[in-house]
Amino acid sequence: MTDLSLLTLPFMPFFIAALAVMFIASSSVRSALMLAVPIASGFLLLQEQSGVALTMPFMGYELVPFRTDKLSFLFGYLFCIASFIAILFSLHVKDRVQHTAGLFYAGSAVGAVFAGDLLSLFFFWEVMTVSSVFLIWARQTDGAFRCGMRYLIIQVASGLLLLAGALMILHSTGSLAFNEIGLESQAGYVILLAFGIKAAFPLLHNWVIDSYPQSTVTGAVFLCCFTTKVAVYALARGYAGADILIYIGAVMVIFPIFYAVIENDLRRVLSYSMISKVGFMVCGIGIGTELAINGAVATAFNHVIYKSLLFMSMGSVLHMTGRIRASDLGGLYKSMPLTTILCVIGAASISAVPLFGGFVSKGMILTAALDQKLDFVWLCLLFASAGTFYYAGIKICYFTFFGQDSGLRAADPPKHMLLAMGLAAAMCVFIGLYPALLFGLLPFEVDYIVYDTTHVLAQLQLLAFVGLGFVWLKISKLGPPDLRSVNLDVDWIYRKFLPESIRCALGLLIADYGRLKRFFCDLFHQYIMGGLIRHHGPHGILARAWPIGSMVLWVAVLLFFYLIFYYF
Amino acid sequence: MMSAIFANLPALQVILPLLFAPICFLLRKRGAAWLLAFCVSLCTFAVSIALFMQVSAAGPLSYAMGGWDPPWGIEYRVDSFNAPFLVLLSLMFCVTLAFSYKSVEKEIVQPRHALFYSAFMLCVAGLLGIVITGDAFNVFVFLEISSLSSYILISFGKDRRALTAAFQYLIMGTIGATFLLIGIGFIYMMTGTLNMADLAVRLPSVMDTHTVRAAFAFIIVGMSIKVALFPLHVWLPNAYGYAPSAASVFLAATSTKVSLYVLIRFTFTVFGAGFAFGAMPLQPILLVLAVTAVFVGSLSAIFQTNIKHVLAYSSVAQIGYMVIGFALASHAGLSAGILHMFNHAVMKGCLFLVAGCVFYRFRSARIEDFRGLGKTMPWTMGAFVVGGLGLIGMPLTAGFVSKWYLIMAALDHGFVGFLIIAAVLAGSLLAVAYVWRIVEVAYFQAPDEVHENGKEAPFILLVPAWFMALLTLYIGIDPSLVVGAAESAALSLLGSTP
Amino acid sequence: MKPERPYFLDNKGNVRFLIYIFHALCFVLFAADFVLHRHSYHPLEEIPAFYALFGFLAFSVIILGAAMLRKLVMRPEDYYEAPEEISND
Amino acid sequence: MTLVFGLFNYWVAMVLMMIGFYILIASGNLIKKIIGLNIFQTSVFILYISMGKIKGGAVPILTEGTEIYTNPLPHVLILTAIVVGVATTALALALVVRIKEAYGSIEEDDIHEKDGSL
Repeated sequence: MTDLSLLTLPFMPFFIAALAVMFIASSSVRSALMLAVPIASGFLLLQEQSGVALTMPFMGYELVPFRTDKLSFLFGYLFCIASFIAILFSLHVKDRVQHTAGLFYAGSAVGAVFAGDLLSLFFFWEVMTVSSVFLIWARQTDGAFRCGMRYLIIQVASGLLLLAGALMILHSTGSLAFNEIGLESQAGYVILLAFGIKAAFPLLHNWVIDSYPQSTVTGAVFLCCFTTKVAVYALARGYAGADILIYIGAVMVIFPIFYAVIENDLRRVLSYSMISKVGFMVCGIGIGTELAINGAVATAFNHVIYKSLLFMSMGSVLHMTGRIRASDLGGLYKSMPLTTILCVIGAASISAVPLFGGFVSKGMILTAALDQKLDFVWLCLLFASAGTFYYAGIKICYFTFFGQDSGLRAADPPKHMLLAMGLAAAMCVFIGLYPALLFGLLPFEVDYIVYDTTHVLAQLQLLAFVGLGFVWLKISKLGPPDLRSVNLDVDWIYRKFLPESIRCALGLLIADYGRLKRFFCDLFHQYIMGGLIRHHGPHGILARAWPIGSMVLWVAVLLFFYLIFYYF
Repeated sequence: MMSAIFANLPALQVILPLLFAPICFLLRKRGAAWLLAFCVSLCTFAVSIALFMQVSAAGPLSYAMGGWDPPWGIEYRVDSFNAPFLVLLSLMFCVTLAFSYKSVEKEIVQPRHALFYSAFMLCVAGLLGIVITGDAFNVFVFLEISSLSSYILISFGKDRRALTAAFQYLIMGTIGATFLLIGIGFIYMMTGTLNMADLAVRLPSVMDTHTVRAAFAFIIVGMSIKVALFPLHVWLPNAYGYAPSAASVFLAATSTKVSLYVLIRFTFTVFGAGFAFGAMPLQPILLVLAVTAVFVGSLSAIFQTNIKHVLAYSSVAQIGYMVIGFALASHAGLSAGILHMFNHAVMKGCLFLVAGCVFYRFRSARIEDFRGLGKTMPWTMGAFVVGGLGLIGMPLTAGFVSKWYLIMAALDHGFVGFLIIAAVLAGSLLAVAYVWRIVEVAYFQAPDEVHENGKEAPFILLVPAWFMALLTLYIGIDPSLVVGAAESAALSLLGSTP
Repeated sequence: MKPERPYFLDNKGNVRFLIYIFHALCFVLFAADFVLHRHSYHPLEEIPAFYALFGFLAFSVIILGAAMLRKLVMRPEDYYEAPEEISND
Repeated sequence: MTLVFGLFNYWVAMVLMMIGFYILIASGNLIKKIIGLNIFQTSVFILYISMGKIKGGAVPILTEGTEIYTNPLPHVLILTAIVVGVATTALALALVVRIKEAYGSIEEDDIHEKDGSL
């Protein structure tokens, strides 16, 4: 298609349908329309050629809301597939707000990966943020509301950093184009931070853990597909080969493993696993060779498929049983055989069992790390592979479907859910069997042989002996039990540490441990915890109506202040 | 005939509403009074458009009131700074009147309707007069006309707290206006003239005196009260919160902006940027106050339980943005500030109109009234979401354009600029909190019995709300008109400094 | 409620059988390293059955690490706020 | 000495202004507040009126043999301001009447206690 207009851009079907869905009362028409959207969008994508760009004047700048190259195409197709699966999975939902939000969210993710300038990127970035929070709030619990608010604030902060960075770049270079950004300027760091929040860099990762498990069954499937992958895309575009990413990635693959192992909420386990996997991609982008970038992008592709499959199967369990804690589940294979099989396929794929999707991409990054003599990073990644198999491959499946029988007898989920899961599972297997198809989409030429003795044998050994460890652990009954708990993470800093420490710091300063300390502790306890509400709440000092007298006093004070300043 | 009208456009602009206000009162009948007011508003709007076209085609326009030549007589002066304000004011005049027919019917007891419309027209006349006049003392007179009528408008509110709010506003407003009067007296004492252009010529020779400095201080503080700049903002939330919806819409969209207009006019046209920002440390003071305003306003907005109060506190914060732009005193900063004055008027107008729609249905606008509105009043909530996105500064809304220009302006100011950017961004974050909190309530909380049976607001109330919402989007998508107006306004202000 | 039919894994014998198979598989893979040729890009890889050893080692580290981490970070569920029952959507 | 006596008109204005301000701040009675506001405004009127006076100047009515007239403009201006002041006072008093009806009190503290406003 040569004539590019805004209406034929691939994100448009999403946005138009999102608005339309709000007004369609018939659920079958709505379902048909929603399912048609990703297909239409994919069709539009197929029509486009690589290397075209659409420009549009805005506020005196040339914006490029649509620009294509191989990297964009890969993510574009990926998001079309993912949104099709997610929509199919969520057809039973009656709440039209969720559908609208989901379509806006998916559409803006598609838009974001084709954005050719930072302002367009910022636009899609913000639409993603604002629409995705609805998927969390749709849970309609108080906790979901508070969590959604935290999520929203963090995501908007990322958007604002992106905007600030974009403006700094515009100010210094006069151009808004979104290409290689690099870390030469301050703006580069500001934007890296913006991307880093979305990509869940260590210490910035908490929103993933906080929000995904809180969202609805179907919302989590949408959420797991887009936000972090858009960030990976943006990093690949802007920061390929930035060394700092290697180390960030290395930390990122390791630390979530331990958390995933002790976590009880299975969707939270998957969230930790997601961070670890994104760490693989970040690492690959940081290494920056062609093979590494290919590996990172291919991992992203596979990851969307198998992670959505896993979120769907956990979602089905939650949907059918109403429980998601590992300690509450077990033995579900008896009544949910299809879900079990599909989940096992997803687990096999994420653990990179040969002949499944995950195996294709994982080796590329490891090989690239070795090529670049990054021994330590290579060991980290290898360690993470082993960990992934334990917490995602074994733990998820074992505790839910096998393990100790919980007595729950829930049936398999409705057909459309099974179909969506089946589709994702089929893709996992298909990519595993015919990696060439995926390789054709990758941004660089691929000369990487997936199935040779070395890779297959090494991986099988690794997996088998992790499994062996698990079996011995189970036989000896030494394994850590799954306990109901909250595990502290970075959010502890802002949810607990800051309020508490300020409160206690003053207590310690005061030598007399008697009345004084208690007085100050109480004072500060109220001050910090209730302080904001007290000052800004409806009857807070700063928000309630002051008596006229004190207002006039302020006038006098300010006038005095000005006069003093002006006279001297 | 036509030529006579065209020659006297500046006078007509003010005189139309001023003249018809008493007639409106004499009509007594609600429908007739409304119709008259609405016709006048349309004429006023047409006049303002004509003036705007004239000014953009032929440059500044000077009109000698009553044939007395300036600087002796009163001069009406329309230049590229105030012409867009005239358009804004008369536009809001039309929109609010279109809204008020139904809304006033519900919120004000019958015999007072005509009174409301005439007070409203007087208020508009006063604000238009402030903007159009080129005479310093005339500013004071019009300021008092608009203030007195807005106290009346506020006291129309059903809640008894409207009375105390009006009284409070009256005291504060009178102090502010009197300060302005003192300031004008001081500069008259030093120069013997009241014409702004003439003042600008004569003031530089006496700049160094204490009297002029004191005059400047009095004018700044006096107008800061009317602008509701922190910490002198306390009258605002109750005044907007308890006023009848139609009055809140108009006052929130225009009144503080006009006061800020006066502040900018005196600072740049009369005193000159060199004096205000060179000899006087105005910049640091204003910046500190404005940034504080952003935080205090936004934080307070988050914890309010009444939507009108949320919006009013958000106004306090947004005024902070405008003052930041003004205090940067560069061309970019000033245009960003002026731009935000327009954009904020449009967005806040939209949001207060929505609050008015909800008020129309439920007789109150508390947050719990918004429960389930996403389903029962989808169009109303749609407009709210658009306006709210504007406040947050989402791309493709007017708010984004302001934020963009404000940040661009701040980038020229080195380290201070970074702090300002940080404040602006933090302010947007807080805006997310207070706007999206309401959206969550509207879309995800189940309505209780009272609100379950709520239905969509009447069409006639939705039209103005959506008009403003679409305007928000239009400015966001094609900001060239507003940006152009703001930039030429800034240019005319900075160009006219000696 | 009528008693359920016994499922495959309810039978201890079946489980034991699966475990035997698994052990056999592990042994085969371990032995394969000595039979098949594996390229090595890194000195560590030349250790016989390196991946098998690494896998087992990694698993042990994870379990021990997790046990320690649990001591460090585990808190009751109502640590931040009272937990809500996870409900169906 | 000139500072005190030469500019005594300004001192008077200033003292009046401060008195008005003080009443506004310190008095809880709304009527007294209005009086304070009036005193405050009056101080400004005096400032203006005295500013127009020229030493030895005559009443500004054209008369034979008079060279120096007092500047009449400030007086005219203040005439307007007085009108404004009267209107403000009237409106304020009307509001106080309504407040009294609604709250049964015109003491700031009482009203504040009732619903946190004022």
